[in-house]
Amino acid sequence: MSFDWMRIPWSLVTLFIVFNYGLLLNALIAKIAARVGRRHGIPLWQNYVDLIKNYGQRTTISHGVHFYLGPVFRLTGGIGLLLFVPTLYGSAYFANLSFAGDLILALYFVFFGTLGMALGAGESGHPYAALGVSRGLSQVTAAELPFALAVFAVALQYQTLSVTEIVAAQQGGIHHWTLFTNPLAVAAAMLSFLGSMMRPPFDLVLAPQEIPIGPPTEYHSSYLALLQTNRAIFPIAKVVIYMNLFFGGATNWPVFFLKVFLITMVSVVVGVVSPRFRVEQSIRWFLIWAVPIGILAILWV
Amino acid sequence: MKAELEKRLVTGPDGVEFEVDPLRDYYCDALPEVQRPAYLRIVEDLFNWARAESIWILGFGTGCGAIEMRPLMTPRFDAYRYGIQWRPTPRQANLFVISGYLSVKTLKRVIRSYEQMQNPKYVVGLGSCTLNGGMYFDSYNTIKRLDQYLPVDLYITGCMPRPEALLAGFLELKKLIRAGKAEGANQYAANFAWYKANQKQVIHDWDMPDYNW
Amino acid sequence: MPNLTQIALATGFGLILIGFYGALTRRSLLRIILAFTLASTGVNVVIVAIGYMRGRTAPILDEAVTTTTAVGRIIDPLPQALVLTAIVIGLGVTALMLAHAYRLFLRHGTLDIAAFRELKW
Amino acid sequence: MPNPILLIAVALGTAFLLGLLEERRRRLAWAISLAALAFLSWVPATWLLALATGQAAPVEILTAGAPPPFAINLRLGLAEAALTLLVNLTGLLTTLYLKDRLLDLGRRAMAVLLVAVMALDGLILTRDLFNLFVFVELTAIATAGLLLLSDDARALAAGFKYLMVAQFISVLLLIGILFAYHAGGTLNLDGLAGAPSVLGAGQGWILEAGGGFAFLLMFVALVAELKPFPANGWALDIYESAHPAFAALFAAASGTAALFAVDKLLTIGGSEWLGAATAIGLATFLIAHLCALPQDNDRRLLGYSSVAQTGLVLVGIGQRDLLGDRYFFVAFGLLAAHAVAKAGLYWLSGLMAERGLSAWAALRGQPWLILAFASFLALLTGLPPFPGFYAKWELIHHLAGADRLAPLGLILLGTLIEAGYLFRWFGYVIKRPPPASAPLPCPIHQALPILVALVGAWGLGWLWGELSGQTQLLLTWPLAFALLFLLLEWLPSWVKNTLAIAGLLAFFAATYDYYDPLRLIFALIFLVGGAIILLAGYATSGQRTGFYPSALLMYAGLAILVLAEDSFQFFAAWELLTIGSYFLILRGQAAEPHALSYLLFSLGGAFLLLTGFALAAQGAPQLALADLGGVPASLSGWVFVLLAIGFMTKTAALGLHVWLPGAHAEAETDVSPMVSGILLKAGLFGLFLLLMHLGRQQLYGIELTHVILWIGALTALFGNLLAAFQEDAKRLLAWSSIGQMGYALFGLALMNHLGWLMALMFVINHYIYKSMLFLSLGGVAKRTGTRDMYRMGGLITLMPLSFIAVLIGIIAISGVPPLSGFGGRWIFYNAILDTEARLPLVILFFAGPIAFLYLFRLIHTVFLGQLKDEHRRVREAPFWILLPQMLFVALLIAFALVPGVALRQVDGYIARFFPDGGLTWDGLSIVSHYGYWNPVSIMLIIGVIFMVVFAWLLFVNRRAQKVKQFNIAFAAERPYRPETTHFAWNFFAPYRKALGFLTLPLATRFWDTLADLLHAAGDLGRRLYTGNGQTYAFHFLAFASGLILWGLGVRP
Amino acid sequence: MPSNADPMSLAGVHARLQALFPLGDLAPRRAGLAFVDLPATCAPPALSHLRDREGFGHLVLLTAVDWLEEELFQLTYLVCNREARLDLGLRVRIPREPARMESIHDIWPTAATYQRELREMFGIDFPGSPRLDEAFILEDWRDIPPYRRDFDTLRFARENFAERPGRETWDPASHMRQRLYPEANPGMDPSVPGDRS
Repeated sequence: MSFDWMRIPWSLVTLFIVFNYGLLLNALIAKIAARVGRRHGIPLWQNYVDLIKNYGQRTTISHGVHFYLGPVFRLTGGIGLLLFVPTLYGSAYFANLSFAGDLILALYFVFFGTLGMALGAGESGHPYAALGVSRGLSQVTAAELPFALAVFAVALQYQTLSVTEIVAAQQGGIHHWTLFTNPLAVAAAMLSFLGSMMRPPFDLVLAPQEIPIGPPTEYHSSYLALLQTNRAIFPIAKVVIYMNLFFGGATNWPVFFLKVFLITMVSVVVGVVSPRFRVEQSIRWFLIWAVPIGILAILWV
Repeated sequence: MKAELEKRLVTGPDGVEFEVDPLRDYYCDALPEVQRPAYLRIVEDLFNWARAESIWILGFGTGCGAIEMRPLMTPRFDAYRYGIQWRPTPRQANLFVISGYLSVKTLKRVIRSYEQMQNPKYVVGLGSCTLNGGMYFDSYNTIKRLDQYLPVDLYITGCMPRPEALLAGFLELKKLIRAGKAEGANQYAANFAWYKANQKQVIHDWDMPDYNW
Repeated sequence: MPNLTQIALATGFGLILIGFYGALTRRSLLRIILAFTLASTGVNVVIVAIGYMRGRTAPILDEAVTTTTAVGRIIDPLPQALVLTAIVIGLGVTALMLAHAYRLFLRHGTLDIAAFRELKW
Repeated sequence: MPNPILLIAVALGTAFLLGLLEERRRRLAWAISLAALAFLSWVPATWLLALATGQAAPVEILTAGAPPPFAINLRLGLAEAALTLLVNLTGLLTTLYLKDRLLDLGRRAMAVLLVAVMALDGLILTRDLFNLFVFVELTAIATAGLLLLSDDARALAAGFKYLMVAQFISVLLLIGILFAYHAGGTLNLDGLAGAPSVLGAGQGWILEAGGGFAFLLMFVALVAELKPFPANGWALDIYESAHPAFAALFAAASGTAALFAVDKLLTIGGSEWLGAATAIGLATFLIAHLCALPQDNDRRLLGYSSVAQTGLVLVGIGQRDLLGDRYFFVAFGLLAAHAVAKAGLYWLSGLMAERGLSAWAALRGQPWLILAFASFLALLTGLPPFPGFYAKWELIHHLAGADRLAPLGLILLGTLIEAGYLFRWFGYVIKRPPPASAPLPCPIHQALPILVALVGAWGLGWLWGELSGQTQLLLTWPLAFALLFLLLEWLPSWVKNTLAIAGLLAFFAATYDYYDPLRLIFALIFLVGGAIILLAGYATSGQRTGFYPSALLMYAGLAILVLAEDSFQFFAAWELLTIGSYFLILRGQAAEPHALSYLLFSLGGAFLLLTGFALAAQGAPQLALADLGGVPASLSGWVFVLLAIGFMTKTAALGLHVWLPGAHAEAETDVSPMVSGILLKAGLFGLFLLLMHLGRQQLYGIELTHVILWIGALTALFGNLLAAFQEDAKRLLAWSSIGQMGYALFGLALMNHLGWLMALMFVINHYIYKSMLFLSLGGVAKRTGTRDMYRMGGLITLMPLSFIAVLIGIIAISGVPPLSGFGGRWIFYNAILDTEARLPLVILFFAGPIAFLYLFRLIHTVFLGQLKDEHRRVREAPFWILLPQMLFVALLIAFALVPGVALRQVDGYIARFFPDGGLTWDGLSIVSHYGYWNPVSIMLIIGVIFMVVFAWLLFVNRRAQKVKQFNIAFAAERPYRPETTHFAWNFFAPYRKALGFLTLPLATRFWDTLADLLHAAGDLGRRLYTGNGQTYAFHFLAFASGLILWGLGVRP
Repeated sequence: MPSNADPMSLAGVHARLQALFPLGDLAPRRAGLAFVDLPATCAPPALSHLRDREGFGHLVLLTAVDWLEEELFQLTYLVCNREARLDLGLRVRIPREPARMESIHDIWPTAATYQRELREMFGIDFPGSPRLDEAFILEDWRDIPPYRRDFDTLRFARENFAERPGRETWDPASHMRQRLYPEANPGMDPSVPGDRS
């Protein structure tokens, strides 16, 4: 695979589009959640303002080298995840850097950001940070299992690990989507999607009411700005993977925006109305409900 | 001085004996400096606009006014419309609302939280107790004038101001910030010694570093 | 009338069994040693009884039994020779057991076999 | 050549000559008896040499000048020469050892000693039954007499009990001989053997009236001399109370003579008695070992052991018809091993003041005595390179060939139990505090016999190597090199370390072209990897006695393992590396119980391997590994199961894993990486060979590789899960090794191209990062003085290099993209797409993310979080421990960037077994049937993105204020103390609440109860010996009558 | 109010208690609430008797009153019988100078906090009460206990705390009357600050 340099500017364009879309989407979701509580909700551009304000803060403190690098790992994880997976199927420009690795790379690259951030939070010396990471890791291990099973089922179904080929197999009409050809896998994946999106009922780790917002307790000003940038990009990147695997990918930007919005709304709709699980309850919930569906998925293929 | 803060001799695992002084070893003892605004005027205006539009209040209710802040989160008053939200840690907050009478014991915690906030930070005093001691003017335990101990940007009068008054106050604060006149942090850093003297005059057992990073 | 060898064999084996019975049931060391001597004498009787052949004489070559006619007239000489060594060996072992019994008595002050049980398990 | 009759004449003459000397000339008397015994040893030595080299034929000694029926004849053949040499040599050394005792007892004792030796020689040489009886009685009297040499007053009672049983034996023997004479017509053994009978040749006399009964009586009497199971109370009392030198003579010499007597008897008795002899031997062997378990008196324990070994030789004798011409090699191998070891151990016991097992810790004062002690234990348990090993190998192979699986199994079980209590004793000697009494007195006249025994042991080892027809172990380069270090102990440790590293690398270079690609990788890890870890050896100063011989013994085993062509070399290498690694682990501070459990599991596994190889060889002496596949279908299932379980004990699969956490955690800083990084791969190498040759196997319809698949998956899950709950850093790493081995096992059992490639990736990866992690945590533990993670914390600023090593390690283990762990996971995903076994995958998917738990816990609790007061002045780990870590970091990154270097040839090699499903290596990216992976570009992209974002953060956040550990937003309060603000204890509490039920220690409980049962059985068994002489007599009669009843039943 | 014949009424309780301890007479305040005086030494036994025998299972409060003139502290233990909805206040008088009272934390553990507060605010010592001398509200307080009547809070406030000049106090009633009906009472300019009494 020769490395043509044109991919870089185009992937930066994708990054820019997705970053802005992320900020607006988060604001929109926050407004929807507010409107559910009959509140007016934040203005749509509020995320931009928060970002500029955090970048504009004049002083920062640093607990050590790895504390300093924590957000860098996190953002690299977010950007990397986005760029390793083709955003638009079929377009030569928006296939990003997906030549480097296939689905497995995306699956394991999710942990790169988490691990770096966890170490940074650990070095802050704050017990809440470590407690938050321990809760986060425990929850993620249980949440990852059904997703891994679903991904394996899909790989088995299409007999390939390359994301592009999976999306190619789903083109040509809605009935080709994995949603319909392999519903069990999609069900398991969506249940695990709820777990990884840090929204109730699984938002114990970052909830302000719990121990103050878990791992990023000690992060502030420009560190927090990096984390906010990542919070715009990382969920979208994850949703892109779900879209490509289960919902037929996107051939052009409008379809992309629509699908990403709808997939995200699944976790929003569930999140807005449900209480919060304790960690062992969420582990048990995943192992009792999501994993059997995943097992059925790989057996059924 | 509390037991855990006294100097003590400790023998390391390899038998080397050395002295541990908690106040020197556990805390950074640097003093705050005045942070000058951005080079370009326009950049500073942009930042000021952003700071005005996104005010993150520290969740630290000191007096009876804290209960007045709760309605701001409800649909009736909804402060989120103005870009205002509440952050649990002082690190990520830039507005400290002293909502009511401030006892000496709470003042000590307020100072520690205030100093843990990052540079452009603002203080709003609610109610008459922060202005001039209010109905506790003769109390042995509450401070009578807030701006002696912390650089206050804005007072919202009333015993206790209603949520509408709070919103009006916040809008007023936005104007101040956008005008660039809300430099309480630099003021605190500039005459740090004076503030610290006042604080220590009231708080006797000062078992913390002078500036709590 | 059972012939002589059967009587001798019976007495020999009887003596052996009595000896074994005595060795197994009596608690005193001396009685045990005595029982063993009984058994060894029983064995000697059996040895001699085996060599006996009816109508033959003792294997002593003298003028009555010359070397040439001896082979037909004397009983089998081998067991009788062996019994001599067996008796001597029996004597040696019994002497040694008596010495042991004496030293044990000096040390423990008792002859009861059940008393010497320091070495067990 | 000296006339053999001199053996009897000189001994008897000297005995009476001593009588002529005055009482006070004792030193002269002692010298004379020494000279006599020396001559007595020289005679059979010359004969043995002549007979062995064929210059002389076995000679008949006609005492009265007339042929047998009319006189007694003695024979001196090869066997008799060897046995008399053994007896006389032991006599000589015992007299030397008893110098003080003999000098104050006077010449009569010396005379009795000479008579005893003469009687034993006579017992061996005589071919006449009555003469046999006379010498038996003489031995009895001499033994009772010599018992009084002991300064232990209880010897009197033992002597009396012995005499009582001797009386019974003499009665039965005498009657038996007479009736045999009556039936067979002659007293001569050869006469009886050849006596014609109306029913055909051979043991015709037995068919005569009374013949069978006579033989039965003789058989019972002589077997009773061998201390069979119910009737050996008296023997144990003798062993416990006699003077150790005499006990040595009793065990080595009289045991040998009695065994040869039974052997001669059996030649005239016909083959159906061999079964009886084997049965008695086995019963004695097993029950004596069981009863030895709860012993804590050293001499009584040695008594039980010698009774058991005599039983084993009896089993050897019982199998003479099966062994054919190898009979003498096997029987005398077992006998010689027992005699030399027992004599040596009793002589050692003579040096000790107290009788407790841990009192022997005084041995640590003299390192060469520890070597002697270890050699004798190895001699007894039949470990290479001693004769017992070769003998047992032949015996097991013949038994397997003849499908006699019950005795085979029982022998191995008994040997395992014996290894248990002997090496537990060795653990006491190395680890328990020595008694307060004066340092070990070791005068020359007591040291010499032990030295001779030691030299004899190794000499016999060499001799048996030559005679065995297999590869002579001692002459193989690796083992010789390892033993060389025994001599170099006086050098400083850094010299020895350099030598060891040079040796390993030189051996690898020398044998480079013998390896096929698969073996090359394992050789690389064993030898070059071992050399890298040995670098950490420079960190310790001083002489480090005992480390280098054991380490190189392990590496020798590994080197031979990789080069092994046939099953003998493979098994010998397996046992060598087991012993070497046992001695290595034992060096750990509190490693004694764990090292013992490691040894027992490994030896158990090794014995399963032995049985597997024996079954596969079907009677042939050894089996070339190449045609392991040629095993007939009926056997291949069982061979597969046996070998697989054997190898899985070494890779600590679930159920057989209980030894690993303790062994790896308690070992020394630089031993843990060796044992964990390298040794586990020996098991995997074995499994590779097994699956390569035997492939898929069925047993009762169950697909065996499928079972291994499940075991691998479950091991991975439980290994990772339990690692997350450990509080001790090194135990966490040990459990993680179990998890990683589960992954490798799973890869292997997938039985497809990529599965094996994944297993190999794990082999390489696991070696690199596990050695790195063990070294770095060992360095941290050395500096902070503790291994509990909650006691450490905040060491990132003080030990940055260790932090980097651990960081790279955990990134690699977790499989996060840039590093080589991800390569393993990528190949794993491609591999599982091909198989149809889906369910174990679920468990493995769940095990994957759990790895994150314990990895984060490890690095957070040790390096991040709050720095404790006592660790504020901790220095970085020593340079020599850091150097290997940095090497490993470089290795890991290189392996992550260009995995092709290591994997390309192996990929081709595996293609021979699984042609389809391989990888194509074009340019930088690796393409499989399902996906593609481009390691270099991934690393590049991540690096670029990281640098850009880092630059952006640097630009935005230039002047960050460096703060210290208590500057945290702690709810406006001042944190109390570092210990109370460092979150490390019970790190995954919610996980324990959710999945705690999975961590019940079921396997540990199972093995513990098994061990307790064995001890209880032993304790129950030894209650039989009540100490009452009459009870012993009754036991003897019960044994005799039982045997007679059984004998009457079997007579045709 | 049933007479003392009814066992459940306070009078009944008082009567029964009278038999055991030298009580003062009952001072009923309202239906279900009455106070009674008793000597300091009898308070703890009386309290445990009330709790175990009479069903007064809830210690509502323990407070003190400073009778500066009589040199006395009056401690009031208010206990409540939930089922019968009866509240009984035991008043105890202790001398002011060696202000010491037996601790009742073993009867009611909650009393320890009350006693700690009384220790800090009044300086009454309750030997044996857990964590008695730990700072409660006033950290490192160097003056005499502030709740004592001989402590002048106004003077203390003026000395220790910075005041903001120009503070005025208006009587709210007249101020509002002036604001609402300025014409009804001329001459009183609401904005003019009245001096503080």
